Amino acid sequence: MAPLVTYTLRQGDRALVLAQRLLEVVTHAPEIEEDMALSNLALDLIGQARALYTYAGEVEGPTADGSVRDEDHYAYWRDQHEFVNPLLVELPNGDFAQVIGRQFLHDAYALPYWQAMTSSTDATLSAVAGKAVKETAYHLRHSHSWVVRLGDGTEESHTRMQDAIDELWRYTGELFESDEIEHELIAAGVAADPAGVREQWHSTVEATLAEATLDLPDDGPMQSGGRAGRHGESFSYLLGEMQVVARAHPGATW
Amino acid sequence: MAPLVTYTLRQGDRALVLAQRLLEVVTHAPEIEEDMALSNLALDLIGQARALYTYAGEVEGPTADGSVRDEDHYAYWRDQHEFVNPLLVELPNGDFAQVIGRQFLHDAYALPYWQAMTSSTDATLSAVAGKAVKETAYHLRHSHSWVVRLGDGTEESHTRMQDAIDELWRYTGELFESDEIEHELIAAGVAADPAGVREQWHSTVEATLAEATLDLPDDGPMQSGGRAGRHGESFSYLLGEMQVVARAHPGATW
Amino acid sequence: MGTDTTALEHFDALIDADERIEPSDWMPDRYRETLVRQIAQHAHSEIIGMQPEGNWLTRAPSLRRKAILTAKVQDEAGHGLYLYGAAETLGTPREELLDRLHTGRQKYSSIFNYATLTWADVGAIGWLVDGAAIMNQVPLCRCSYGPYARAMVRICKEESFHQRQGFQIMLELSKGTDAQRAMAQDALDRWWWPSIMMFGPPDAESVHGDQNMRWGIKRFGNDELRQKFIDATVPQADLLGLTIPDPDLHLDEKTGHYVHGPIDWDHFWDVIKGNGPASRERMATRVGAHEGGAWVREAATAYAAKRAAAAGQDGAAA
Amino acid sequence: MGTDTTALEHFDALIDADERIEPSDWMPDRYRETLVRQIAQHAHSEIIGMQPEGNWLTRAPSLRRKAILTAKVQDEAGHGLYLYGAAETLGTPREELLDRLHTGRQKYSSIFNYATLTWADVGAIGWLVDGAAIMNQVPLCRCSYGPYARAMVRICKEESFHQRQGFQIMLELSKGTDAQRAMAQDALDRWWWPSIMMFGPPDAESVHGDQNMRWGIKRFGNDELRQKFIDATVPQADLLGLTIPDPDLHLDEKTGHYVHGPIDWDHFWDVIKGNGPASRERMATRVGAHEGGAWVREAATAYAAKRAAAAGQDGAAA
Repeated sequence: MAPLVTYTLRQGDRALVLAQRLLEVVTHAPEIEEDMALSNLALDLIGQARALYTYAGEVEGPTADGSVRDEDHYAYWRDQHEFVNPLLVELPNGDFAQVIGRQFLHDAYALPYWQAMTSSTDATLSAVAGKAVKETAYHLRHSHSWVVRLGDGTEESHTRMQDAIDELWRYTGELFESDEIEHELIAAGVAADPAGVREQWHSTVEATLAEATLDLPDDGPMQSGGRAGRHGESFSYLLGEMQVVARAHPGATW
Repeated sequence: MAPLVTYTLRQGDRALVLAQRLLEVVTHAPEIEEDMALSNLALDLIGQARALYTYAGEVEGPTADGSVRDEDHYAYWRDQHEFVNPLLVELPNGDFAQVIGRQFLHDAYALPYWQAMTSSTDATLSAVAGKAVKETAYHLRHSHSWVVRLGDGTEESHTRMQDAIDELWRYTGELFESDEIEHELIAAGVAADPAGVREQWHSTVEATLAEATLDLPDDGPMQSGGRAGRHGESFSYLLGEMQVVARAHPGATW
Repeated sequence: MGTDTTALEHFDALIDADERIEPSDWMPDRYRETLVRQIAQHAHSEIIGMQPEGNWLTRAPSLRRKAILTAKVQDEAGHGLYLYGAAETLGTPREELLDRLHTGRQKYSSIFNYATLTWADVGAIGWLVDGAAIMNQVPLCRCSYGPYARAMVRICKEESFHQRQGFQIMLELSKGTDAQRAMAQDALDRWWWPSIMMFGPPDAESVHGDQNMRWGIKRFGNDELRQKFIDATVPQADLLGLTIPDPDLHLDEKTGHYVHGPIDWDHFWDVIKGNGPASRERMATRVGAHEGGAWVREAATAYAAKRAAAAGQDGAAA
Repeated sequence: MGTDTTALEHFDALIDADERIEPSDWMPDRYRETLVRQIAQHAHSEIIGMQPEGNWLTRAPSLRRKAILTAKVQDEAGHGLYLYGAAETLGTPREELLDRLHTGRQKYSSIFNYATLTWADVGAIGWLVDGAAIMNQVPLCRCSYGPYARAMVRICKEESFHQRQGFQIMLELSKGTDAQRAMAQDALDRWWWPSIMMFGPPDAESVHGDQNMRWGIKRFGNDELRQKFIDATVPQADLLGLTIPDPDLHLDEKTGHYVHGPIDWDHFWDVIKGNGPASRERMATRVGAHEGGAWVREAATAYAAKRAAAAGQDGAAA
């Protein structure tokens, strides 16, 4: 598979898998405004995934029968090992602090990522980035606010928020990994350089945690594998659920 | 579908769906002995389901291509509306009191049911009953003991156990329903008469709840529909999970 | 304004002139109570109504349908918030209204006590349930109480979009594979009667009808709205090639209206009383979310208080 | 028995004669501590080991496989209980041992910190992990400590059955569809290296080896067992038509043994330290079950106390 396809799918999968976890929370959020906010987040992420999957299909080009793989092919007809999202976004939902923590650590990465990608030499990715930057700015504002409220709220919320950040930290390293697949794309100006993104991510995270009266975790060993198709045990359940109806009706349109 | 097939599937589905719920609890039980007990329960129920599904396939007879439907056809290749278990056994797992409550109310039905079925004029069902009676006697002893321990344990366990029984009660009526499908089978001595089973069920339940210092709920409106293929919202998730691997590999053997 | 009598005369005059009553206007206690209850129960319905469709968000079979359904559920949350806002203008805060929902003192539309068993149910809900809701709600856009009428205008606009999307789902299914067509027919079989029950019992048996009519809270009778809905929907079912599960349903050539079979009102009252297939689950999810989220709301309140205190000190120091 | 010296002489004599030490025998403190730790960690391994396979109980793709896997997981629970029982004969109650597991003071076999990603992993675990475990455990059937040796005899019998079942799963997959064969190969790719690491680091680096050998707690060195396992397993992989993911693996014609490539011992120590793919999840599930079930165990205790009190009163009254 061409590096550009894998790279594009990594971003698309990151968005879709995160959206899927958020959709599980809808009707279970602590207040109606959060049901709205999380579904809005999910809607934006689904939109990003659709654009990226469509592009991946175009880059992969026609299959044996002449058709081009569409967005639904990537969402519903790939298997576990073909999904290349980072592990962070597939983590099962815990309490609201964990949901917000995951979102914040993600958004603090996604904003500088998409900002950098507005300068991508790939016109399609750059266009996707243009829209995603606006959306992600809102997402980050929302998740940042909640991290601060929970970190500097009550003793209980502070503990839960700190625990969440501490548990999630080991999944953040993977966001900034790069491999041979990405090196040539970075060199060609197609892909954002993770090092630059990481700097901004760290700066945002450090400032927010400080404002939230939370401790910044030390970097320890990082979990990895999602970007190479090696997921955690919860992922096959997520995928099974997401794909069950589509796969029960091969060839059907909806 | 011949009444005997539907009737047999009702018992098979009752066993398999209950086993599936129990398997979800394994490694999450309050003590290792319960992980063992619940997996043992599940194993017995799976065995009953296998015998009943095999029989249903024989009674249904060869399909268009001459093959007979096997146990895996019924477990993995039927859809939601074709499963005809009572709603009680498909209820999602709650706390341990709910798991035990569901088990007890089921076992108190299943023992007199299988005892009556040892006299079935259908030789296969009677043979299945012979084995099931022994197993179910152990199951009932186990669930009865836990109802008593939890009912007459601590204040917390008493409350949880009472809440569980109260919530589950509305699902017990369906166990004793009969319809046209069953009337002729009852008349022919194939099927146990639910009225007689209900009497013994009620007697067991009344005695156990009393011993457990729990209140016997009043009969209110009863939930129904499972035996006609109309399930609750959690059932499609249960089925999706149970069937996902088999359905991903049509025609494969394992 | 002088005496209560003058206030009542003024109120009646507004009503008679089909003008809007606003929050600052005097209004009879019964008018206020009736509206709080009706608006709140409408809001509760939007919130609870997120659940049956929310049940299919993770499993929507195409990304486009997933997006559309997500937007719909999000809209429903928004509708709930508008309506709680409208009810709050009558003096009762949202927290109190939610408490009445959680303790069963206020209800929500019984239609949401049914289970969504397949993807086709999502289509059926959009087509039939939103269709019936629109029938009920369009007249409320001219409700006498201003904030409610204006909320309804916004809601009706979005809801007709939802209804079209639901019908689109059904159309795709009915033109699709045998399995898809069967799924659509099965959903119609299960949602038809509950949907026509949404208009409530026959007018002859309705309790509050007259007073609410006089106050411009209710514009049309139950039977009239039900008939309107059935007349609009039967041709849509024909277009879909699906069969409405009413063997007595037929067109009365003389009146031009569809005559339907007997409605099982015992079942209707049974579900109202809390015995619907998903009644317990709807409340358990709602109350569970609320109680489970208490620590979050407490944190938000505590944080806001800290910020206010800090601002107060800053103000004092400045 | 006279002095400690005589007791030690008696102990050493039993050891030298390859006879069993029983609970009532005197034993050096270090011998007791070493055994408690080893037996307990073996028990913990059985209990934690239920999780990776338990992960596929609900999704087993045939009823026969579902039943076999359920029986296997049940056996593992049983093994854990036998082993806690054996450890308890040395004076430490199960509750204390579980507490050491839950707080990280005692460990469990690192192999269970890997994730089971597909159905084929269930086959790979039975084939490779149980296979390696059997290599480690058969010698323990002649361990000097009686209760441990006897527990191991029971366990080994059941575990060889499990290993055969695991191999059967792999055989069916490798003879099956392309997708099944790919699933089997992928599972082998992920489980091979962790399985051969189950024998522990090279003997040259092992800390406690010598003393444990002298006490009949350990019979063979790590490298020897690892070699034995690889020699047995490579032909099995050939039979399955699967490729072991070691490009350096080859048969040394002279010795008749398979030579393997370098093992990533850094990764091994990293996982031991708690950074395995599923390390956090294994502990979270175990501790979660234990803490979540506290109210149940308290109830059982309270009930037993009530019954005992009632029996005491009955006895007094009689």
